[in-house]
This record gives sequence, C-alpha cells and structure tokens, in this order.
Amino acid sequence: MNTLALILLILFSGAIVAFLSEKVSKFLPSLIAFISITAAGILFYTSPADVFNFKLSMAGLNFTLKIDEFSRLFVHMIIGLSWLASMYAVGYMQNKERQGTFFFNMLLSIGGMLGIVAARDLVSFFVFWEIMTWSSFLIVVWTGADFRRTGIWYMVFSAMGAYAMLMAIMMIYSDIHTFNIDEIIAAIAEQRLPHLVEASVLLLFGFSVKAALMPLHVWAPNAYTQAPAAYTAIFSGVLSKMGIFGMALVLLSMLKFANPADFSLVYINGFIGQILAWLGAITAAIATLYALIQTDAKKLLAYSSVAQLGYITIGIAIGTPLSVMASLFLAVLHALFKGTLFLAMGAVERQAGTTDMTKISGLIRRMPWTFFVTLVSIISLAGVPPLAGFVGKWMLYEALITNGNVFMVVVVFFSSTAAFLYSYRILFGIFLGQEEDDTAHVKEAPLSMILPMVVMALLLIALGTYPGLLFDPIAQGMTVLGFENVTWQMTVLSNVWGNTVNLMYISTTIGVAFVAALLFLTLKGRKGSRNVGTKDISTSGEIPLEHENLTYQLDFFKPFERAASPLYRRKMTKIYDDLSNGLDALFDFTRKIYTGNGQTYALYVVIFLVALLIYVQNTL
Amino acid sequence: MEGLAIKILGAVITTIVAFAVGMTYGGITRKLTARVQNRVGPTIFQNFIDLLKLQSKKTNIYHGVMGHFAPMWIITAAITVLMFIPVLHPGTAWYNSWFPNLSFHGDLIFLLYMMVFGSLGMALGAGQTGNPNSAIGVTRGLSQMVGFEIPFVLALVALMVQYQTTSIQDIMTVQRESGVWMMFSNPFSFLAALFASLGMFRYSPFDIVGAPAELASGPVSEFGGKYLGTMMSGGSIFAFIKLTLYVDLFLGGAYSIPELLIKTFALYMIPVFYGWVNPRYRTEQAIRYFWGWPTALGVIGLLIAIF
Amino acid sequence: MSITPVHYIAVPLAAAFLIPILSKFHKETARIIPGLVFSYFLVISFVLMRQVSNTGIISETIAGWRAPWGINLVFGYFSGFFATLMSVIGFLTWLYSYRFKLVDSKPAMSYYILLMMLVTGSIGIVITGDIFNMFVFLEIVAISAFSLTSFYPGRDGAEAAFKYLLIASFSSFLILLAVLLLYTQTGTLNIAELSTKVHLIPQSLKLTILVMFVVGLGIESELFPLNGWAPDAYSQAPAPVGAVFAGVVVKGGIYATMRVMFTMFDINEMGQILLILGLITTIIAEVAAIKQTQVKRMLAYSSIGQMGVVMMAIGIGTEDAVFAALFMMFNHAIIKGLLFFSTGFLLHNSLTKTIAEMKGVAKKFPVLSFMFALGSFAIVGLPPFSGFWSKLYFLMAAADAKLFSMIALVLAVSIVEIVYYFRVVGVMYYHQPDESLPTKQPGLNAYFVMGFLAALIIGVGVYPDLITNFLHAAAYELTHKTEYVQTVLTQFVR
Amino acid sequence: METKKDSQTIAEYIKNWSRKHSLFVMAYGTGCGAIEIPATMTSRYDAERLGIRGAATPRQADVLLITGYLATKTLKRVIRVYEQMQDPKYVIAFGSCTINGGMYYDSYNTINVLEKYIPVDVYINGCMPRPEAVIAGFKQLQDKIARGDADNGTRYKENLDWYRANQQQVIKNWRMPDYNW
Repeated sequence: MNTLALILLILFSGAIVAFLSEKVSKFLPSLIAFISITAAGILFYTSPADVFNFKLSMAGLNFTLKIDEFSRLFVHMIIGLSWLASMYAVGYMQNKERQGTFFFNMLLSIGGMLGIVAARDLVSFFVFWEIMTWSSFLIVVWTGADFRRTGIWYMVFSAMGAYAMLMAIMMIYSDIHTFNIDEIIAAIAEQRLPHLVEASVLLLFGFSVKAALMPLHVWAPNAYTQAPAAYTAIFSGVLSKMGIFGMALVLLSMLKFANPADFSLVYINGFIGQILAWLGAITAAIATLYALIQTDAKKLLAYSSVAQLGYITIGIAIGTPLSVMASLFLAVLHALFKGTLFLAMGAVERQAGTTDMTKISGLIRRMPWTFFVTLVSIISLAGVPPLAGFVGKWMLYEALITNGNVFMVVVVFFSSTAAFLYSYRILFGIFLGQEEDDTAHVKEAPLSMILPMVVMALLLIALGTYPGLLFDPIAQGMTVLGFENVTWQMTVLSNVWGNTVNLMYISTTIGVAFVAALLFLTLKGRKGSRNVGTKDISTSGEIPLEHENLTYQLDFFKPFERAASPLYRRKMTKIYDDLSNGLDALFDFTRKIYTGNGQTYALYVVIFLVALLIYVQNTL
Repeated sequence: MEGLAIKILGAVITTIVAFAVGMTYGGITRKLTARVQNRVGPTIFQNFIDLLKLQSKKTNIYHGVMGHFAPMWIITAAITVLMFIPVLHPGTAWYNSWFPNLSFHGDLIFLLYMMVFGSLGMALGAGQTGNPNSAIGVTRGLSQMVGFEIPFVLALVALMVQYQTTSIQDIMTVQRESGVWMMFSNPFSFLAALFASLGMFRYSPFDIVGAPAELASGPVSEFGGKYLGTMMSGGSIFAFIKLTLYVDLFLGGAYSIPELLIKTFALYMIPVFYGWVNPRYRTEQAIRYFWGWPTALGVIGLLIAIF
Repeated sequence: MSITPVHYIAVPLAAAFLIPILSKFHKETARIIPGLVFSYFLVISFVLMRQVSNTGIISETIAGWRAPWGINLVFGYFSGFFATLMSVIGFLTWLYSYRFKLVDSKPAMSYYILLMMLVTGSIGIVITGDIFNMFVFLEIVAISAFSLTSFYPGRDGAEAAFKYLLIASFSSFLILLAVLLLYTQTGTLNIAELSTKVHLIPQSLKLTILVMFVVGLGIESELFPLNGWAPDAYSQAPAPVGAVFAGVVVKGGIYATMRVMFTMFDINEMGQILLILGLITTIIAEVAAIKQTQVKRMLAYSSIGQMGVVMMAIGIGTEDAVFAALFMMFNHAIIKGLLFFSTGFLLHNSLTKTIAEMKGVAKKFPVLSFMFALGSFAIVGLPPFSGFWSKLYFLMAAADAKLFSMIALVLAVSIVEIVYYFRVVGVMYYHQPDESLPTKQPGLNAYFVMGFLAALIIGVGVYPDLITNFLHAAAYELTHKTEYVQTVLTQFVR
Repeated sequence: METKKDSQTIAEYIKNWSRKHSLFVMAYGTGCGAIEIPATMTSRYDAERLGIRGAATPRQADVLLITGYLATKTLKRVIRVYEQMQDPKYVIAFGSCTINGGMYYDSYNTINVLEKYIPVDVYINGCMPRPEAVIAGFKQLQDKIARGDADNGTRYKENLDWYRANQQQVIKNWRMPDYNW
C-alpha cells in the first residue's frame, strides 16, 4: 500500500472512528485523534522521501499526489502543530460535549491540508480544499455561538474563494485539457494560454480568502475566536497557510515560468505581485490597529493573525529569494508562536473561565508556565531579538528595502511597531496587573496542555540563534520552486547588499549582560528586600479595599485610538452588511414572481409560449 | 585568547564611558535648567550622587519576577545596543584601542528593534507592580513610540536606500569619503529624525509618560532603591547610544572622544532647549504632532533619496 | 416466460385492479402488493440491464402490431438508466412510506395505487418508443400527481392540485398539438421513424412543433416561467411523494425533453434556448428558495434550480454534457430523496412545515438531522459527496463549450444555495428547541431507506466509478441515435 | 546621643554622604504649611542646590515632609505612606501643629503630637516657618544623616507595638495591611 495514501487513510478513518467512538466513552475520541495523528507522523518521518507519490485514475480523471521538498516544509508544519495540538486537546476537551464531532472534523481538516499540499493536480487540490473548508466550518460553529455572523460568513467567503478557484481551474482546463499542475506549468512555459491571467487572478482571489487578505478578511476574527482554542491553533497556524501555499503555487511556480518572451505577461505578473503585496501591507496595518482595541484575548490574537498573514503575503508576492525565504520563515514561525498563543489562551480559558481581559488579571503567579510560553511567543511575535521573530522580520525588511519597496517598508514598520501595543496589551491584560480575589482559585493547566506549549516555546528560542535549522528545509523547498542556489548560514543573516547580522554574537551579548545584571540585582541587598503583593501600591496613601481591583483594563489604548481615529472610521463589516441587505431586498423582489396565483402562472405560460414562438420564428 | 581579553576590556571601557557621559549630561541638563530658571541648581554630578544613594538604600521592594527583571532588561538592552553601535570612526587610534566592540555584526534594523527591547521589559515590570499609574504611563509611552517611530524610520530608510546599505559603518564611510555630513546632504531626513529624537528623549513637551504630578512618575512609580538606580544607569547609557547613533548617521561620526562629546552635546541640547520653552502635550496630540510635519519631512526626504 | 419491458406496464396495471378486491379480504394487502410490484420492478430493471449489456438495445412490439402501426417499447442504456432509477426511488418510497401516516385502509389504498401509477407512468414515458404513447403516459403521471397533491384533505392541497391541473392542462394540450402536427406532416408516431423523417417538415413548422414540445415538456420538467405549480405541489403532497416528484416525475419530463430534442430532432436547433432557459430557471429558483420559510417549499425551489442546471447541460448538448446531466439527475434523485425523507419525520406533525419549527431538532432526532445535514452538504456539491462530481462534470462540459459567464453565474447561485441550506442546518443544530410539537420517531424501514441513500451518496462520492461507466454508456446511446433508430426500424421489415 | 561619626566605616561614610546630598522629598501637603514648599523649591530659595528634590511616590522618597496639622483621617494616609517608604527614611515635621497641636490643640479630630505616631527626625518650629527655616531644618537633617544617627525606620520597627497602639487609639476603623518586615 502506498505510504501517502496510507497516511491519508489513517487520518480519515481515524476521523470516522473518533466520531463513532464518542458513543463508547467521552474520553475516547481525543485519544483516537492523538493516536492517529501520531501514527501518521511516525509513518511520515520513518519512510524515505521518494515513496510519497500516489497516482489514481478514477472517473475519467487522473489524480496525482506527490510530496516534493516544498510541500514537505508545509507537511512538517501540519503534522508537527497538529500533533502538539491534539496532545493538548486531550486535556483541553475533557468533559466537554460533542467531542466526537470536534475530533472528526479536526482529523478531517488535517487530512485535507495534507492532501492540499500533496496534490499535484487541480481537481484533487480542490477536493481536499473543500474537505478542509467544510470540516473547519463545522468546528468553527462547533460551539454554536453566533451561527450567522460566524459560521455563515465563514462558509460564504470560503465558498466565494473556492468557486473562484473552480472557475479558474475550469478556465485552465478549457485552454489545455489537463488538470495536472506539472503539465500546466510546462504548457505555460511554452505557449500563451488565453485565460492564464484571469485564471491566476481568480486563483489568487480564492487563496487570499483563506489567507484573510484585506477586503476578504472579515470572516477571520470571528471564526478564529469562535473555534475552540485547541483547533484555533491549527486554524490560524497552518490552515490559513494553505492560502499562502496556493499563492506560492500560482505566483512562484506557475506565473514565474510564464513565457519570458511574453513581456505583457511578465509585466502583469509583477503588477499582480505588487497589488498583492500592497494588499498584504494594508491588511497588516489595519488588522493591527483593530487588534489593539480588542478586549477579548482570543479576538485580539485573531486580528493579529490576520496581520501576520499580511506580512507573509508580502514576502510571497514580492518574490525575491530573500523575501520568499522571509515569508516562509515567518509562516513557520507564525505557526509556532500563534499556535502557542492560542493554546495558552485556551489554557487560560479553561482554568480561569474566560479570556476577556477586562474580567481577569494578575494570573502570572497562578499560571507561571502559561505566562512563560506566552511571553516567549509574544516576544517573537513582536520581532524583538534575540528570539526567532526578529529573524523573519529582519529578512522581510531587508528584502523590501533592497527591492526598493520603501513605502511598503514604512507601512509594515508602522504595523509592527503598533504590534508592540497589543503584544503588551495581551501580556498585561491577562497575566499582569493586580490579582483578583475571584481568580485566586485558578491553578496551572495540566501537564498534557503545558508540554506542547513549552516545546514550541523552546523551538522559538532555539531558532532565534540558529535559524539555519529552518533555513535548510526552506532552501530545499525554494529550489523546487525554481530559485537557484539559495544561500543561507546557520547563525548569520545577510542581504543582497552584503550587510550581515550575526545572531550568535547578539544572543551571547544579551545572555552575558543579562546574567551579569541578574546576579548584580539579585545578590545586592538581598536581606533587605521586601516581597509585597500587588495590592500594596502607592496610591497616594489611600488603601485599596480587598475586593476593589485597580488594574487599568478598559479603553487601554484610548489616546492612540483618538490619535488614529480616521483609520478607525471605516468598517469593512458594515460594507458587507449593506451589501447583504441589498441582495436580500433584491431576492425578495425577485421571489415575488411566484405570486402563488394559478391564473398568473397560466398567464406566464401563455406569454412565454407566444414570446418563444415569435423569437424562434424570427431568429432561427 | 588575550585578544578576547582585550575585547572584553574594551567593552567594559565603552560601557563605563557611555555611562559616565550619559549621567554627566543629565547633571549638566539639571544645572542648565536651574540656571535658566534663575536658580543655582545642583552640581553637575548630582545624578551620580542620586545613583549612589539609590544603590545604598537598605530595603528594596520586590514586586515579583517581572518587576525584578525590568531593570535588567533595560540595562541588558543598553549594553547590547552599545556593543553593536560604532562609537567612533573605524581606523582611528582611539577606536582600535578601545571601541571595536561588535559594531560590524549588526545593522540599523537590528538596532531599531533592539532599542525597543528595554522599554518592553520595562513595561512588563511596570505592569506587574499592579499600580494603575504604571500601566497608564506604559500605554502612553508605547503609543508615543508608535508616533515618533514613523518619521525616524522614514529617515533611516531614506539613508539606507540612497546609499544601498543598512550598516552604520558604511553610512559613516560614505560621509567620510564625501566629506559631507548627512544632515547637509539629506536635510529633510535629518529634520525628520531630529523631530523624532524629541520624542525619544521624553523631555517636555513629550514627557506625559512619567508626568510626576499626574501619574506619580508613571511606569517607575513602584520602583525605588536598586531597581530605580539600575534603570537610571540604563537610561543614561541609552541617552549616549541615541546621541552617538545620530552623530554616526547624520553628523559624520567622530574621530576622537572629544569630538564625539562636542557633537553629542550639541545634539543633546536640542531636545533640552525645546523642552524648556514648551508645555506638555497630551498623548494623542503628541502622536498627531509626529504624524504631521515630521512625517511629511521624512516622506520628502525619502522621495529625494529615491529619485 | 422471459421478462420483457412490457412487464413494467402490465404488472402494475394488473396489481392496481387487484388491490381493491384483495384489500376487501385483508387490509394489509393494500400496502404489501405495491411493495411486491416495486420489488418486481427492481428485478425487471436488473435483468433487462444485463440483457442490454449483452445484446444491445431491446425493442419490443406490443400485441403483435408491428411498428409503426403498433406501439413498441424500447429499452436501452438510456431508458434503462431512467427506468432503474425510477424503480429504485419508487421502491424506496414505498418502503419508507410503509406506515408513514396512513393509518386507516382507505387512503392507504388510494395512496399506494396512485404512487404505483405515478411510477408506472413515468417508467412508461421512459420506455415507450411511440410519441403518442408517451403523451398518454404523461397524462397518467399528471393525473396521479394531481390526486397525490390533493391527498391530504384541506384547502391548500386542493388549491395546489388545481394549480397543477391548470398548468398541466396547457402542457398536455401543447404536446398533443405537437404530436398531431407531427403526424400530419410525417404520417408516423414512432420516435425512431420520426427521427428519420423530421427533415421533411418545413422549417418554420418544425420550429413551432419544437417550441410546443419545449413549452409542454418544460412544464413537466419545471422550466422557469412554467413551473409555478411545482412549489405548491411539492409542499402540499406528502413528504415521500415530494421525493417521488423530484426523483421520478420530473425525470420523466426531462427524459421526454431529451428524447425529443436528441433523438427526434437535432439539439442544435433549440440548444441555445434551453441553455438560456436553464440558466434563468436556476437563478430565479435559487433566489426564490433563499426567501422561503417553509422547508418543503425551499426544497422544491432547490430542485427546480437543479433541473435548471440539468437543462443547461442538455442545452450544451455534447456527450459529456449529457453525461453530466444524467449524473446530476441521479444525484438529485437520491439526495433530494434523502432530504425529503428526513424532513418528513423531522416535521411530521407540523402543519406549516416552517424552518423555525426545526429549531434544535438535532437534540430529538440526531440521526435524521445528520441525514438532512448530509443531504445539504451533498446537494450544494461539497466533496467527497456525490453532488460534487456531477457539478464538476457539468462545469467541465461547460468549460469545453467556453461558457464562462454561465459557469460564473451557476457558481454564484450555488453560493446562495449554500447559504439557505446551511441556514437550515444551523437552525437544526444550534438553536434551542421549543417543545411544541408531538414528535414521531421513524420506524426501522425509514431508517433503512435513509441509510441506503446516505450510503449511496457517500459511496458514489468517494468512488464515482460505481455508476460513471453506466452513465457514459447511456449518454453515448443518446447522443449517437443511429443504433437506436436502426434497432427499431429493423423490426419493420421483419 | 553620642556621635557615631568616628565609628563609621569608610563605606558607611560614603553612603551617608550620598544620602545627605540627595534627598528625595515626599512633600505630604497635609496642612496650610504646604504653601511654603513651592517657595522653598523655586528660584528664590532654590532647595535643589542642596540635592533636595521632590519625589512622586513613597517608593522613591527618602524624606517624608509633614506640613502642618494632621487630621486623624489624614494620619491614616500618612502612616501608609511612611510605611511604604524604603529604609533609610527620614521624617521632617513642619510647623507647631505637629509638635503640640498648635492652634488645633483642642480640636476633636486632629492629633497633637506627631511623635506618638511616627518617629520624627527634625521638627521645624513656627507657624508658618519661613523657607529659610525649612532649609535650616533640612540642613539639620543632613548633618544628622552625615553623623549616621538618622535611623528612623529601625526606630519605628523596634517600637512598632507602641506606635501601633497609639495609632489604633486615634484611628477607629483600623484597616491596614501588615507587612513582612
């Protein structure tokens, strides 16, 4: 039996078994999910690289699945994060209702993602894409809260994207009667397909829906917020990256090989890339602005995921080796730190009951490990050295500057500076500030939930000094995409102008200075040090009561909001609401054709008959 | 091996110099302010005395691990940035003997991000103390940072794209070879960066972060003793770092310590003077200020740099 | 004696006469005998299909009168596909509606007889080789459909039946007129012979006949301005009958249209028109469906929309398009059947059958709700369910014909489809139930039927080759009419 | 008390010198005397030349300056602030009211003798004491610090029970967090 098919089979059958096993015991589905993902992972990592292709001819179509170096990178993300998340889910989901449905869809979407990255023909790509979409939809609505706003919007936007893709697939099919991606690329390289540009634009449209690009992002915040945290990690971590994968497929492996003799096409290609990059930049900026006014931690993270995906899109769209490397690096990193963050928020939600930052504060002494992983991943989200986030940010900036997209750099820099605000917001709002009496009972999450987060946090720390560990697979993947001799070093970053940053020195310096300061500050005057609680603060002599909490949580960044008020004035959701209302009115009007009156229907028949007769006699 | 020893010695000396210069500048500022207000004022070494006093406090208030880390993060960030910033021009006698720390291993983007490190750690520490004033001060500080980073980045990007480099040495070299300082060759970018520096130094009118009467000195309101002292020293080093960075980028760098002192002091007096004659802005006013003319100047400079 | 297509007609007619008599002795017979008939249908279909696969098209003359004078029944892959589909749906409907709501014997008897006649008539349409005979069977279908529509006593049923009657009378009138004109022009009623003689008809008259056929059959197959009757009929008839309407009656109309368009005439003459009509039908129907508050009306509009797409595929007219159309009809039959069957019990005792009454039924009927959700997922064309493949093949056929604007519109309206189906699913699963209606748990037979349909949906979805070869053969047979014509005409000289 | 100057180690001497020359004042403007503080700080009698500057919070302050009479309500706050200050800390009582109640000696809600509630290092007499007097008081405090016998905090801790008793006597609704010192 073919290994790749076996992996998919394990996942899908595991999904069904998990779904049925809920009848047996509420604990079983999570276990089955974990086991099947583990089995798939073991199977993937133990078998040699060349066995991962799989051909199937069915219903007059040829399906080709193949894992090359580029998709291997994404498979690492998918399997790794899903494995950790499913381990986490064992603890997170215990004694919740309808676990069978949850794990069924979880495994299904994981299988769908694997299928997507492995698909080498557009039909199976689309099939797996749709499977992933509807299973993730079922998880998004799993809690059942706010079905219309969240579920229907997600499904409608995904359907718009998917059908745009289908349209494009059909266009390509009508040009050259094949669905096989390699054949398509070969065909593009030699002749000019009449519908190539439209098709690629439509494909990009479809992918930007998943990647939550600017005008199409409105589904994302709600969906990320509503899904259970154990899945949101996967959802925002890897599932959204499928859009990035598709963009890379279109921009870097289809359009890039377009016939260079065809200047118009090359020009259009660059043009599309620019448009996409600018959309990404605007997405990053706007989403960041909206992230920092949120009061719910999960929603804040959802907006920040949208922003991060904006960065990643920029890198792919610019298309220079450095930028592609940067964005793939950021993609993996985003999977790591945003996965960690969502898992951490899930832990907080499970232990403290809510992630609303206006309700809880000062959990640092209660949940130290959760705070630690949150801190690490927030630092790498903010891109502050010496953690891994800095590497990706640096490469992105250098790529943009050396490429001459200077104003885009400024926009990106603005958004990532504003990202500090919400980074601080989430750390402060949940873990710092005064301790509530009603969160005094909160305990640290169980080990099965802590362990995955800690693993990812350690990875982030390691990658901050040794990004080469990740550059290696990325570079191999890029060679598949057609970038020749991608150069990378283990601990040194460099751009095309030859400017370098030596991460080894950086982390050594920081470490030495930090340890020295730590020793100095800790040892000096240790006997005289008084440990005080968060209630013992200088409030101009006033003594806060036991129950009153002085933590500053509401309108956290109000001054910034006031300063940037013009940017907050327009709301995308409102536009879509108006659109849907207008459509609703139109539908209502159209529906009135069916009056429910027999005579009218008879009249329709007669009129139609006469009209058709006249038409036919006159034209044919 | 003793090459390493020399390097470490140089690093220590650099740190000491930076610390001393920063503290003294602070004292001089206090003295000058007093003179301007027709007072005698303290000695110019008052800051050293204060620091000594703070470090010799008997009891220290421990607010939790983040509160404990905050000063360390500041000092760590200060030292790290200092290591990666070229204090003097390469090749000069002073430089080779003392200051060749690591300045070839970092570039501008790295410095931009590394400078934030300290203030983020500070913010976290201030957050854990549980004092609402600290959190309010932190939000103001971060918001203001978003304000002045924009013209600053515009200026830096202008330099980078114009001279096709992101390293400070190369920019210094360009100035040395051409003999023209950036503040004359890129006046608009220089002005933008200068306006940004007003926000960086947090003298009035941009001192709402630690407004003493309103916020009880804001983020640091719960810190005293050794913590406050360490923060002070870190802040002094940071002042030196910012000034040196500006000198390197716009004033053609320095060949010797006296030249460096003259240039940095001249530069340092600009925010101080501006502060004397100005009241205090509210946060949104400050942000709007930075997004106004400074950003416009930065954009002009950038356009000039491109074309 | 050997099984021949005529059994399709003879057996049920005989049974229809027997049932009233036998039910005098034992009431249960009224329920059992139709079951036997339907199962016999299955046997016939199976045997005949094997025969067809061995010896090509079967053509049988009735009562010794040879064509063109007598009536002849033709059973090929194409007809066989429809006949088998109808038999299966009929059987499942019977099994499902066994003890559905028919407690006392009298309505039960009429229900089953009418159901039997409905299926019989449709199968007759499919297997007859004579255009007038086809008209007769259309009438049989129509009449039994009227009576089933007004099965439940009450004003609404009567009104719906009246509308149906009114519109259907136009259809029969037009078809009859068309048949008459054909006969006057060519002197024969045999489809195969007609197909060799249509070129004798003057162009304008031929077009008039075509238009009459289009309109007359369009009423049966729910084309846009002609389908006013459909929603009322679907929503007023008992739920299983809705499944029969969607799976059998409409298919009869479509079959007739295809037979006329492809075999008798040349599709190219009306192809464009059918394409446009189908598109308009789809758009209007889906748009109307999203505004419905009654589940069964919504399903009715949705099946109208599906028929519109099928009509577009017919209008494209290539072999692939016909294949897509057949596949789509197959899917529509089984999926709509599943939807109607599950709805039948979900809203068993409700009179208004509104969507709001399905609040939180998932708590009470987990399996039924799952079936409904499965049907919704399948019918909007999500993989890996069977609905996806037919949509894919249709789009491929359309793409071959370079009809991109049409693809775009169809995809756009299928987004609307997603919205209204998922809205219902959301109501079923994520709203709090209000304990208003007394519920009725389905029996084992209903579960079996729905389980079979669901298994079929998933099975075909995962492995479409279960039926594709068969459908390809049927499409080939339709688009290459020579074999059909030859087989029938060879009998003349026998 | 005998002077400790000779007994000071060199480190102690330097520390005291620095403490003497940098006094961060928590000017607790309780009474009318607060009006004298601005005059003392600003250009006429520039107190900063002696290294005296205002501190915003007790965490950073060295000197607690009680300017005038203390109502019992205010006393509670004063005690809180005093206890939040870090050692070494000094208290300067300002004006007659802090010595003996002054013109409020028979008021029902002001305390008369501050010494009973928190230890005081330097009293500045007068009603009001002029800025010169204030600066003189600071000078006195500085000498005391230099001598090294300004150990206000330790005195408070040693006699804590006595002070607490007095405080609880006047502060009826006693609600103070107790510290781990």
